[in-house]
Amino acid sequence: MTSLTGPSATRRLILQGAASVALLGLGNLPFGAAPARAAANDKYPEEAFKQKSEADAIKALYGKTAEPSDKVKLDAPEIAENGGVVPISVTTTLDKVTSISFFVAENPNALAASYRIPDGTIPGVANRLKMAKTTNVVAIVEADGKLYSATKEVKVTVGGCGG
Amino acid sequence: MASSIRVRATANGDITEVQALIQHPMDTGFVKDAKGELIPAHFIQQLKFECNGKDVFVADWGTAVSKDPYVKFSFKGAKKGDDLKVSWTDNKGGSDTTTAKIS
Amino acid sequence: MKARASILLGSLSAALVAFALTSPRVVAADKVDPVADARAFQNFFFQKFPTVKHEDFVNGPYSMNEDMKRQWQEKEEFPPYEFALDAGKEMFATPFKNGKTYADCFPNGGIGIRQNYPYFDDKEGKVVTLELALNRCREANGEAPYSYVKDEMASLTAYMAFTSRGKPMDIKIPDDPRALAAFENGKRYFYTRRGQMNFSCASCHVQSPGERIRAEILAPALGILNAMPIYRSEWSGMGTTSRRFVTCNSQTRAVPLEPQADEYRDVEYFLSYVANGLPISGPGARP
Amino acid sequence: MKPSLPLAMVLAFLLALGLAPAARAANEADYKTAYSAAEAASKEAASLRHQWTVTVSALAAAKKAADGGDFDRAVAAAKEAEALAKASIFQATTEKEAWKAMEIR
Repeated sequence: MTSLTGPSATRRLILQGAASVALLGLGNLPFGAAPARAAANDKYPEEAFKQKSEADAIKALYGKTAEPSDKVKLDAPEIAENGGVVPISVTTTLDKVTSISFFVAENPNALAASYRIPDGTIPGVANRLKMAKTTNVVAIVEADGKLYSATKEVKVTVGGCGG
Repeated sequence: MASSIRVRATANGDITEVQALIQHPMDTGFVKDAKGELIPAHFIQQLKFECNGKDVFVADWGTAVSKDPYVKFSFKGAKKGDDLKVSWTDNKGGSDTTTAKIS
Repeated sequence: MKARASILLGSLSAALVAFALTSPRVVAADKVDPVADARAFQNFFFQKFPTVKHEDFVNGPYSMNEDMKRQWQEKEEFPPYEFALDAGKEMFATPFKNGKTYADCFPNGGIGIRQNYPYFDDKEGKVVTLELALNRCREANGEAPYSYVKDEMASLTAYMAFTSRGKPMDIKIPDDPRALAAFENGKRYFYTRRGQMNFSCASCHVQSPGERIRAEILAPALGILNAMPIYRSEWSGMGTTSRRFVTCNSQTRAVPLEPQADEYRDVEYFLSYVANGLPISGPGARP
Repeated sequence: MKPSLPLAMVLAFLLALGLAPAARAANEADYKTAYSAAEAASKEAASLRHQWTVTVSALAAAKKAADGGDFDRAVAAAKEAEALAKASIFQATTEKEAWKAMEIR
C-alpha cells in the first residue's frame, strides 16, 4: 500500500480511484503481513466504511479478527437518551496501541469511527455516535499488531413527549 | 465566517487533553427531507490533529458519527503555548483548518 | 464550563433565601394569589423529589435519572449549543442598518437580564416575553422579525440566557388586575387537558416527571423554562420556549397555537413566576 | 400520563357510530352533508382553541377521498372528523372547570 503525502484534496481524488484496487490488494496479502491500520498509513478506509456487517467491516479494516479482552474498557450508556447522540468512550491498559475503532452492529454500515493512535498519544478516545436502534457497540483496540475487543449493548428507543 | 472548529487543549504536566467540537451536518444519506427526498450523505471523513510537526491523532469517520461531532483524547510531549493544528475534510471536498494554542 | 457550574451553585442559596423573604404582596382580587401558588408549586416538587437539590430542577430530566445525568455531563463538556451561543453573541453585537443594536432596546444593555422575562407590560396590558421583546426591538429599528421557534431567535436568547446564568428567576407580578388575570390564565392553560391524548401540560410535567414516556424521562415543570432555549437532540438543533410549547401541544395531538399567542405568553408568565428563585441555566441541552 | 378513561370511552363510542358500515354506497350529496357537519364542529373546536390535530387530518382525508371520487371513504372520514371535533368540544367544555382538579395547591 502506498503512503500518499500530498495535499488532502489530491489524496482524496487518488483514493477514490484506487479504493477498490487497494481492497483487492488487501485481500490477497498474507495474514498479518500488512498491518492495515499502522499509524503511518494515512488513507481513509473507504471500503471498510461501506461494509454492512460488523464482521465484514472488521475484515476490511484490519484483515483479521479480534479477541475479547478485559483490558479494553468500553463506556456507553445502558439506555441512550437519544439514538442520534450517544456518548461512547474507550480506554485501555494495553501497550503499543496503534488504533481504536468503533462498530455499531445494527447500523446500516457497522463501522462508525476509527482513530489512529501515534506514539505518544494516550490510548483512549471519547466520541458521540448515532445508533439506529438497540444495538451492540464494539470497540476494537489494535495493540502490537493484534486486535482486542469489548462489547456493550446500548438500548435505543424512539423519542416521545419528553425533555 | 466563524470557524467550524472549536477546540480546547489543556496541558497538565506532560499530558495535553484535547476536546474538539465541529459544526457539520454529518448527513447519513438515509434521512429524507420535508419533501420526502433523500438528503445526500455529507460527512467528515478525516479529522487530523498535528502538534510540533507531527500527527498526534487522526480520526477516520463514517456517517454514524453524530451531527456536530465531538472528540476527546490526550497526548504527551506538548507544553503550554504550543500550537495544535486541527483540520478536517469531508466527502464533498469541503474542509476547514484552525490552530489553537495549548493552555 | 466548570466555572459556570460553580456560579450556578454559588448564587443559589442566596436566591432561595431571597425568595423565601419576598414580602407577601397584597392581593385583593378574588383568590388569585401568585405568592401562595408559587410556594405550593415549589413545595410540591421539593416534597415529591426530596433527594433532588433545589437548584437541580432547572436541569430537567437530568435531575431525575443518574444514567441520563452522566450522558448530559459528558455532553456539557463541549455542549451542542456552543455554536448557537457564539452566533448569538455575534448577532447581539452586530448593529442594525440604522446603527443601533439590541443593547439599545434593553435594560443594562441586554446583559444579565434574562431572569426578568417575561414581564407584565402595563401600557400594553399584556405579558411580554424575551422573544417578543427581541422581535419588537428589530421591528422598531426597521429590521424584519425572526421566526420565534428556532435559528436566530434561539441563538439570540441563548446568548442572553448565558449572560444571566446562575441569576435567580425574578418575575414580578404587579398589583394590577390584568397582570393577575394573565397569571391565572396561564395557570389555567397549564392545567387544562387538550388534544386527543387528553393531556394537560401538568399530566406530563407535574404528575409524571422522572417517569419514562417511551424512552424519555419527563422533565419536572418546576424550573422547566429556566433552561430555555435548549438544544434538543431530537430536533438536532436549538429551539425556543415557543418551540417547546408548540411541540408539546402537537405531541398531545392538539393543534398548536401560533407562537407568542396570548395563552403561550400567559403560561410562560405562570411557569416562570412559580420558578422564581431558581437559577437561570439556559441555554440547555436536552435529549 | 394516563388519558382519562371516560373521555376515551366517549370517543370510542362516537367513532364506532361514525364508522358503522353504510347500507348503500355513499354519493356526493352524502359527502357534502357529512363534510359540512364536520367542518362546523371543527370550526367550533378551533374557536374554543381546542382543535385536535387528528380532526384536521380526518377533514383533509375526507376532502381528498371526495376529490378522488371515493365517497364511501370520504363520508366515513368526514364522520370521523365530526366525532373527533365533537369530542374536543366536549373536552373544552368539561375542562372549563375540570382543570382545577389538577392544580397544585
